[in-house]
Amino acid sequence: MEENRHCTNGGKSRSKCACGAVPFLAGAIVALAFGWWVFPDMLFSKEAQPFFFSHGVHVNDVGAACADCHSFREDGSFTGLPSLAACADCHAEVMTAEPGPDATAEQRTRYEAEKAFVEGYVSQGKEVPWRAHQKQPDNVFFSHAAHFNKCFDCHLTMQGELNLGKPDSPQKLCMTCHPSLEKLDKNPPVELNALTDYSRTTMKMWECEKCHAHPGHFYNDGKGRTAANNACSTCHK
Amino acid sequence: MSAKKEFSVKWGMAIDLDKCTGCGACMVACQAENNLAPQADASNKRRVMNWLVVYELSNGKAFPDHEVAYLPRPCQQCAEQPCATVCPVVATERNEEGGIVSQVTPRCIGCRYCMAACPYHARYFNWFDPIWPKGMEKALTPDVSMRPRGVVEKCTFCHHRFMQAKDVLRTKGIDVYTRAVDGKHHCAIPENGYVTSCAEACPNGAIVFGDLNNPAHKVYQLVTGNDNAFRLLERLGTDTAVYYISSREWVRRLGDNYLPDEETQKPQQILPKKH
Amino acid sequence: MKFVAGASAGIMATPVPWKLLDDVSIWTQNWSWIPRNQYGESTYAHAVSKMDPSGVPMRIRLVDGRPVRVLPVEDHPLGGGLTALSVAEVQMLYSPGRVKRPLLRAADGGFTELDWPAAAKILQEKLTEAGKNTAFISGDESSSTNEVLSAFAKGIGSDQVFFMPSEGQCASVAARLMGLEAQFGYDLEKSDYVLAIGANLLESWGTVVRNRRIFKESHPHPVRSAAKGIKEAAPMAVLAYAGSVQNNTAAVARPWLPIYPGSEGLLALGIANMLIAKGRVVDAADFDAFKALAAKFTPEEVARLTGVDPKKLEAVVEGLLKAKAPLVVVGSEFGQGAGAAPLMAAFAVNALLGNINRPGGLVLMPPAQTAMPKAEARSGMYAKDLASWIGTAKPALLVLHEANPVYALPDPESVAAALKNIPFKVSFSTFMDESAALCDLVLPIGMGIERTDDMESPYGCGGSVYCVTPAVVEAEQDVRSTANALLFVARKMGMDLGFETLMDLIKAKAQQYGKAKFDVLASGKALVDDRTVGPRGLKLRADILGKALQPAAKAKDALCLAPYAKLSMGTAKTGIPPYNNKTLRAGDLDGTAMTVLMNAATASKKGMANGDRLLLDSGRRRIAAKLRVYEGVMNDTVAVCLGFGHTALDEFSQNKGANVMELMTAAAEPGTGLSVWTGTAVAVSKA
Amino acid sequence: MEINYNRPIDADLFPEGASRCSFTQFSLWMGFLTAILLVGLYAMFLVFRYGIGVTHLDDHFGFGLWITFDLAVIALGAGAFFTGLLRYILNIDPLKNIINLAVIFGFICYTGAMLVLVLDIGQPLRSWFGYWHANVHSMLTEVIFCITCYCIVLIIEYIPLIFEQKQLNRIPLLHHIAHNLHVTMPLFAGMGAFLSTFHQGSLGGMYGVLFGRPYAFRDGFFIWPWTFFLFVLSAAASGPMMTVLVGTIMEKCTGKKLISFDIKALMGKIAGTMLLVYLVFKFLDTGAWIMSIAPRSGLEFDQFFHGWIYGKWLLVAELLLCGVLPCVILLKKNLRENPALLYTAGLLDCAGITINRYVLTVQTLAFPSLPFEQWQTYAPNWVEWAPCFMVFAYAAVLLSLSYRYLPVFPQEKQLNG
Repeated sequence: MEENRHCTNGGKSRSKCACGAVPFLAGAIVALAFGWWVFPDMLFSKEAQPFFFSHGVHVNDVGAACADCHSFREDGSFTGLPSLAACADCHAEVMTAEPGPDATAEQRTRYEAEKAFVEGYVSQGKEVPWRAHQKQPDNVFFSHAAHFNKCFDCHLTMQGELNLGKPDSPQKLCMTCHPSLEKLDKNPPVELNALTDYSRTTMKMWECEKCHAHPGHFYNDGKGRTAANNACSTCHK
Repeated sequence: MSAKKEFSVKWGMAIDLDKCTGCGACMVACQAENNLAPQADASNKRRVMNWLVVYELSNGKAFPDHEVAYLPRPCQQCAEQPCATVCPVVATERNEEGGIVSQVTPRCIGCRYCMAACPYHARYFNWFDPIWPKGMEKALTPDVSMRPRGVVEKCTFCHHRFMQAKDVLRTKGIDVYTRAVDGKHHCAIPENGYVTSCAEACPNGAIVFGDLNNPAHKVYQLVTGNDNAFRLLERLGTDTAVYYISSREWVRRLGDNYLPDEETQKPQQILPKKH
Repeated sequence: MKFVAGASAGIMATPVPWKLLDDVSIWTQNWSWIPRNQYGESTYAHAVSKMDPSGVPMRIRLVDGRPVRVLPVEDHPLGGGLTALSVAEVQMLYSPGRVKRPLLRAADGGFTELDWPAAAKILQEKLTEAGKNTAFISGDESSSTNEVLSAFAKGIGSDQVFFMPSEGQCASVAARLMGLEAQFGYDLEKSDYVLAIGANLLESWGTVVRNRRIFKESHPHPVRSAAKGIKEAAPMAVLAYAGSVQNNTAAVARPWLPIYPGSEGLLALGIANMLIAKGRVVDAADFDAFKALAAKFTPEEVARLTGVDPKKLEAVVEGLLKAKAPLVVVGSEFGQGAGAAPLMAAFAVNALLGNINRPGGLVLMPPAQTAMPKAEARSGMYAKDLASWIGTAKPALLVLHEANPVYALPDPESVAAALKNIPFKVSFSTFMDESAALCDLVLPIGMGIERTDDMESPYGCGGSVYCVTPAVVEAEQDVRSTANALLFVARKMGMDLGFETLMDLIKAKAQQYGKAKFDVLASGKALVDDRTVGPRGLKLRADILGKALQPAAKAKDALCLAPYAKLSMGTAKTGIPPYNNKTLRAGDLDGTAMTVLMNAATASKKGMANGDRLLLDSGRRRIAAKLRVYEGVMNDTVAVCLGFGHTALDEFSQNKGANVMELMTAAAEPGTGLSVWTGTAVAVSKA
Repeated sequence: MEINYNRPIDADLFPEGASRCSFTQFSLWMGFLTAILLVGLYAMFLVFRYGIGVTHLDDHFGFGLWITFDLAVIALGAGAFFTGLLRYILNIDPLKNIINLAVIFGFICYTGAMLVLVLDIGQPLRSWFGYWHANVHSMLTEVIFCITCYCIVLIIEYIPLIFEQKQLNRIPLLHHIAHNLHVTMPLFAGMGAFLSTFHQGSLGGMYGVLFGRPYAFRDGFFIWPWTFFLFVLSAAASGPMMTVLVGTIMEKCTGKKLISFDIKALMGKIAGTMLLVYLVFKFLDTGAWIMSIAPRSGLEFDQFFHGWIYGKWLLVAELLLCGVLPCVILLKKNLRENPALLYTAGLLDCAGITINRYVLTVQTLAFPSLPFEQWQTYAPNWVEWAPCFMVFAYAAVLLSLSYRYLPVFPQEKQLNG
């Protein structure tokens, strides 16, 4: 840019500039506070489950395996959340004994929850509007079959720290990726993003790429392919 | 242009133009399978979303010597793509075993550069948001995600069926890729285990789908060394995965641009040399 | 100012802009106004398309109980793929053109909604009132619903039960006139030389999917290799086609013999003459009369009358003679209005070829069965000609079952006028078609996949076949089936038709057909019966043929009208399914204007050029169109596609061209009692 | 102080010693431009609300008026980088008298093009994917990077000029910023030249790499097709002349001499030289296209043209009428020193480049790439035109404001003294 050469009183400016720092800093602090503390709560809503559900009861007390409720279909697809019909196989009627006067609060909660379920859903034939923590976006094709079969092919047998060790139960395999919900008897609310409608725990692509783009997976398995393909269409539909 | 990727499995088609009657069943099957939205006025073909289009070909002769042929045109799934190389955001690529050119519409920014690049007009832009008549959204499949306005889409050889077929094998404990008797690696999906919606619908069997690298597959047998086979715009070097077959020379000649004194090409490089 | 600057700087160091940037992009991927994928278990059910007249077996894919796709069925005598119409059947469930609940014409001319009990009550009143002055029209030839219709009619003293005109009707009347107690069947599977005259075998004639599967099986893919010395394999069966338009069949048939529209019967007689000249005879009482008639159709005369190339015809006749199992199929290029005479001529040709009841030949199947005591036989219903009746008769009550005569009969305007004169009209219809829109009471019936129904030997099959289609989807609309509604009304009226529901009737029928269980049939199995009946008492009826098979009268500068049909454009009942107007090729429609086809020679003779706006004038009615020069059309002929010009139904069918039926007028076919409208001439001028 | 009612009310903001029209007159002019802007904004609203379907673009013509406009505007805005290069790097001092205008006009062109580009992409909210998920193989990626970076450079180059506004310059901070930016201007000029070369080239490369489109496809050097270099050269050949034309139009509008004619003639000479270089390569390229690419694609030369709309006259106009002719005028001293001829040559030069961008965009797509197809034709509708005119109006607004309030033309005082 061609300068208009008439520089005037350059010296005076310095003192004026210094006192500008206070509002500047104040602004910055307010913005930082808003951005880090207020904003996340604004973005995410907390959605409770329709009624109290305990993985712990099912796994620890009843001894159910994950696959009893979350199973593969014959065509290789995964059921995900069980249908009402699947639940009703056991819960046709309230199974928990009605808590006596000396029952614990926990027993009471369980009983009330099951009663609410049986009366509100099973007997009315109404599917439960579960709030899923881990729902795949529509543009993702996630194959449980691929992960369940292929990942463990190596990671149960390979040398080194990436060996997951022989699992003592099939649940252990599920827990490789899923949180151990059987320990959680409280249902954490599902936090939904107001803009995207995704839950807070929805994985970002970079998390998938921790494995899919892992350099260790770019070996050739002797069959002319890599172990975990990172092509777009491997996961997207 | 980046280096061409070769895969041990290469899904492809052989489309028999002597069999196609141009009925359009494949086009409708494609739309239903891939969740395309219907259009009340589909008279402007340059605004009609069709991943698969059936073109009418004429031998150019006057009645009664006139002959007509119909040419279904899915995405040609080029090994040397004019489109994927130009996409600024990697929304389309050919990077997966099987050699299908993917199209990830949630990534697409809608610049339409790929459409300008594709000489087959296989790519379509969502000029408006898709609208289904009330209730018809219930007939949408869960296999293909919906696309909003402003993104480009195209035929993916019903890629979701490939994924589903692999899952069927996996749950049965079968390896997806196996070493076959010819010592090469093939996909263990049976030949009828993964078929595109268009090929499946056609009662004339005009569209044959399978692994172009697998000698056991019909598509391999139809295109390998077949002098009646050709590909569209072969001389561009796009190395497409869609072959056409016709016993009529005028049909084959319409597959590419020819100078008046040029002979109709014999199919070159019918199969990639490397495996 | 500085505070704002500080805040701006600060905010950049928080997740706010970056998270929002990312989330906004994700938001664009999941806009709430765009449908989401709905997941669930995939299940499959078998059905037969009742929407597609060609009888297509289908496998319906349901996700979480919602039907999402129509898939083909391979192991079925009529299966092997899908047509452009049947593949859209699931989407048609949600067609905007559907009738959602019973509608009654109000005083102000509009419709008011009512419930089924009220509608049934009105129906009952009207039926009681009209009694024997009630007429029925059925648009579904292959369903047992027709038994209910005819039995009901008989119960109230009416014998006015009609089918919409079809090729099946022409064939049935032809058989009856020739003294045959049988239905024509076509053993295309085993034939090694099929000559289709007019019959658009691979698109709209008969059992289309089966025809096309047979074409696939008999035509190996063209593999040829000079290097390996592989020569192209000849097709196992030749498919030759004679017709005025290079339609979907002609596109792949070798050879195509161009002939004038409506001259199919004349060509058949010409072929008969050539066969007789080669010493072929038929064991029929009146063969000599036939021979004398055929002798008039010398090759030269046939060439003059039909426009066929004599050399090409000779080659085809030679092919037929050489073939082990030749078969000649005659039909109308647009599936209707051919009359019985061309079919009779075709029978004579097949008889001369010696292929009656032989493998790969023309099969005489036993008549369709009835299970309902008072029901009329299918051939009896076929014998009544609707096109001639509708202009003259004045019933007090008209009941339509899946029939759209106001669109599909020749000269629809006159049909509409005739309908308006009928005091009360009822339409059992899935879609609000042109006829339903004229009716006083519209009763919604479920689509094929929403109701239990059956299909008995659709025209064109090679042997008796019986299929059941169960309701694979629960209907969302308030629909019934015609048969059940009528059976209900019958009971209310104190009539006993022998069955409570259509399901009971179908079960009885299944028993009758080889003692099959309903459930087995409902799971997709077809009952096949290969029994034939002998051509005893065969008469070739030269007396009728001589009168009926005349070249169409045509003014000197008029053009022959060649309508042609595409299943993709739907039927009169369905209109164009939502996805299907995309199958129109560039130039088929120009905005709302339809294109008609002429070859360049014809166009230049008329001083017309590609893209000209034209008027087609039948003398009574005119339609506007745009000219597309297409060399696959016979000389002096203008070809027009059927299926356009809908005024009812939905936006996918409306505002597209004109209905070519407007140009046609039904004429009586001498001696057969049928009407014909294949030989129409039109004056064409620039608009 | 006595108020002089003859002075415009905003006279205190005028550059030192400059006289300007009355504020009322200026407001009327601005009002007129605002009307055009509003029509453009309405068109933008339609596009964002309903989708690009409201235009006449379609699956055959994914690129149309907007891309042509962007390419032409970016080429014609090249005066900024090229003049900057000559002024700051090659130290051709007289160009200081036009460099401000070149920078402002460049800024207008680039921001205008970006605006239209935002309209043209279907998902503008995802445009940042271009950085985050960049495909390094795509010419468009290079374009996205370079254009946005260059836009920033242009902003940096424009800022000191704004800060030199008489009143703003009294604020010491702004004064210092302006001053210090001046010192570093050669650095930015250098960056600008680098970035511009690449994105002008990449824009050309965008077409040259389309190996499925024989009308546009070109061989090249390493990864760069010849169109890459041709676009750089043609931009350098037309940008300076466009700057001259804009300056001249401003002179006509204001009725003042703003740039001395010798500067304009100098710019003309520079542009003419570049045009000559460009034309030499362009003719070679056209020859190679006809002799090599066409037959290789199984095509004859005639097949590249269709009817009147995509006829050969476009090629003749581009190369001869708008190529050779202006080149001769600009290179012959006696011809270019005739103002009328200089401006005519400038117009032809810019028109030629615009035709080049148009045919590469539209004719490439109109050409039937499949042998059984027909030529297709394309005509934009008002929704496409309106944003283009909006950019013109935006240019007029910015130029008017800059002229009125900023010291754009160093020679103004002297020439109108």
